[in-house]
Amino acid sequence: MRRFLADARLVAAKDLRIEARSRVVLNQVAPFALLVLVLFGFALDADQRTLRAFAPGLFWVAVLLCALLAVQRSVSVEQADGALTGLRLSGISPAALFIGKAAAVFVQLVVLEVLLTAGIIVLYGSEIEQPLLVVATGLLAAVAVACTGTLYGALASGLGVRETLLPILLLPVLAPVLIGATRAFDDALGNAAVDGWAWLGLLAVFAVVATAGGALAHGALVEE
Amino acid sequence: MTQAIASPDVSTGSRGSRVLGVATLLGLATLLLFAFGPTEPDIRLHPTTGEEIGQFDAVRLLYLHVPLAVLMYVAFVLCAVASAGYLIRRTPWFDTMAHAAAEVGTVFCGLVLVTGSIWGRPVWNTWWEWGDVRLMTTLVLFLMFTGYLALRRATVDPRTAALRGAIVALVAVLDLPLVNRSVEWWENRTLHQKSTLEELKIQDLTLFTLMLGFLVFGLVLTWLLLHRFRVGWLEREDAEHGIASAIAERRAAIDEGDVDAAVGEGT
Amino acid sequence: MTHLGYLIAGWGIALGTLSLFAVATVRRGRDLARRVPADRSRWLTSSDGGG
Amino acid sequence: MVELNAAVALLGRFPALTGVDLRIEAGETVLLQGPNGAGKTTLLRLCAGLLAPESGNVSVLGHDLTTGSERRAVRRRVGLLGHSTGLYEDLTVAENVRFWARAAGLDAEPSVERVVGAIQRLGLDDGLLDLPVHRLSAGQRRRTSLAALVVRRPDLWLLDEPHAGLDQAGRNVVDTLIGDAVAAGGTVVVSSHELERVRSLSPRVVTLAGGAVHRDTGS
Repeated sequence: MRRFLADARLVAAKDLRIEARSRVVLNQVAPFALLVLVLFGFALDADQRTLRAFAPGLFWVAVLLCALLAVQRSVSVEQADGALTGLRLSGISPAALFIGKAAAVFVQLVVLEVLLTAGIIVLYGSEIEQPLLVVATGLLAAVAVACTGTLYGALASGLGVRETLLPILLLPVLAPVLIGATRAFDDALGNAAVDGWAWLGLLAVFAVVATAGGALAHGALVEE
Repeated sequence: MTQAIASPDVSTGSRGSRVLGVATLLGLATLLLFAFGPTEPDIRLHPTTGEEIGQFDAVRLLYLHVPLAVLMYVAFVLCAVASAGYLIRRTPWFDTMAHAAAEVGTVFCGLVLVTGSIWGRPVWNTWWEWGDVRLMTTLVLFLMFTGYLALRRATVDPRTAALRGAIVALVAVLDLPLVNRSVEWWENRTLHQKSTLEELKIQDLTLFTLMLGFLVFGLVLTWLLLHRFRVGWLEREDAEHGIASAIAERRAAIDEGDVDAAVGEGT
Repeated sequence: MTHLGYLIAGWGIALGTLSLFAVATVRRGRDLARRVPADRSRWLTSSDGGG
Repeated sequence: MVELNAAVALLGRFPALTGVDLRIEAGETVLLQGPNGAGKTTLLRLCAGLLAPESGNVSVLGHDLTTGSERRAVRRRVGLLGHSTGLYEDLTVAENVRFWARAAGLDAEPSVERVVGAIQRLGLDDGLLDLPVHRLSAGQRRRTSLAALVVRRPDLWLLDEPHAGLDQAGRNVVDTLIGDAVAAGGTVVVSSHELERVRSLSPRVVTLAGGAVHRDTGS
């Protein structure tokens, strides 16, 4: 178990260090996230009342689009120079590798969510009525998206059509996360009278299943 | 019968599958007869106003739509079970079955969406009802299995395709209850549960035709699965045959002089 | 009969698609059966032998 | 140590190995040669447990590689130097070597010495240690990659064209390294076009052609 955690931490730290050096997510994905918010504004005629009403949904669609890019980056880091072969040859268990990769994506997603939250407050005029619910939703959804994304990144890795295949594989599976997180935000931002905390239950179930199932399935994948 | 080289007329049909095929066609004809013949259109009287309400003749689409929907789930569950079987046993039989069930299931799923939409237009007065649980679940299911088939098509190595496909299929089927839950809570206004079968005047003949629909489309599903499975099996045999001949070819093509020239040695 | 257009469209599309899929599957099978030698093929029958 | 019987391996649907029979004893050094596409790389990857044999028997370091769990077990015991260097572009030389050392299960503390030792042994300048890999030349990358391998001290060395892309000094370093490995009781399989060089290390030359062993001076 200690070895497992140490390995996972090693992989996560490695990915985050690479991100700190290359700044791909910070310099490319984060501006893209804000751009998406602005484009929604253009598309919906920049009417702040409309934007505010739809802010939760637009927020989570933007998160999913950014997650696709973050996962692509996470996969390409290992494939650029055959590092994946090295990882398969190392003593790191596939489950620890999975948790490590997912943890790094999780951290990046949380940073993007913070940025996007600031974005909807400034651009759409949203107000946070329940900060605790926002934080809990953001964290649980990030776990769910990071784990599912990492698994599907591994499923599509090594294929010539990875970039185009990943969205069609990943996004339908994440439909419950999109719905759940959006409804929880509806409550937290005071947009609709729904019980946001009940939705957290659904997100929690998804997050737990994605973490455990992903670690398990990743073992079978790397063994191939 | 000579066993030499397969003649140009061979097919994936066998005596059994031909009997099944004929039975299926006869069944379809009977089903059409009942669906458009003796069964009554759905006409009820409104309890207070006395107006004629109901689905009228559009109900005849349900003898098609409902069996397709149920059997689509049968196909996808079969796919998930076969995928799990593949992950445990790693034999090609399970993989071929999972792939066949997924492909047939996806065709059924697409038809469920189309026929449902065509039925919904006159009955619900809309082609598409956002927030209807089963409709949204089916759409997500369709998209997930489109991805499954795309993944399999994009993967060259058969073993990789089998393994990754099995995982995707299992995730899709396990994800389904969560999709269903989330859509149900999302908008608590599902048209489906109020307006389908329970509300119909279930007459004996209506019920019989519906059951006949299950039986006939069950035969259709079985026939398609059988042939699609055999195609998958043949594809595998073809690939293995190709590999066996490629090995023989490679081994026969080794040329002493070429090898020496390539490694820089004289004889 | 009411909604005749919808009925024809629904049944027509469904049965048409299923027929096309069935024909395509049988064709694929025939093409493959021609390429696979007899000792590797199971279930296959030729039209003069089987039934 | 390494034993293959009629081993067939596929790349997609292409039979890269068409039936290899080969036996290598512990402590032996074997040179693999053959024309391009003869299957040298595939053979090394097969022995590393990265590929499943399609048919035939493959046993490496006592592991029967026809089963998935055994392939996984053998992977951590072999040191494979492939065509790609397996380095992270944005990390420095020292970070890369340290990462791979720790990934192999070596603890952080002793490995720092080993890392520095390995890097110096390969003739890498101390000044390079803190350079990101994308600033290195091809030869320096290969040495870094070798350093990451040396730190692990594998039981079986599988070196796929270790001399490629190195200057004269670098080739000498590789030879010294192979000599060290052999002296330490390791088994080494090298694929190389540098016949003369490796001949001085080992008398046994296995020639592959068409995905099978064509000639073997050792048997």
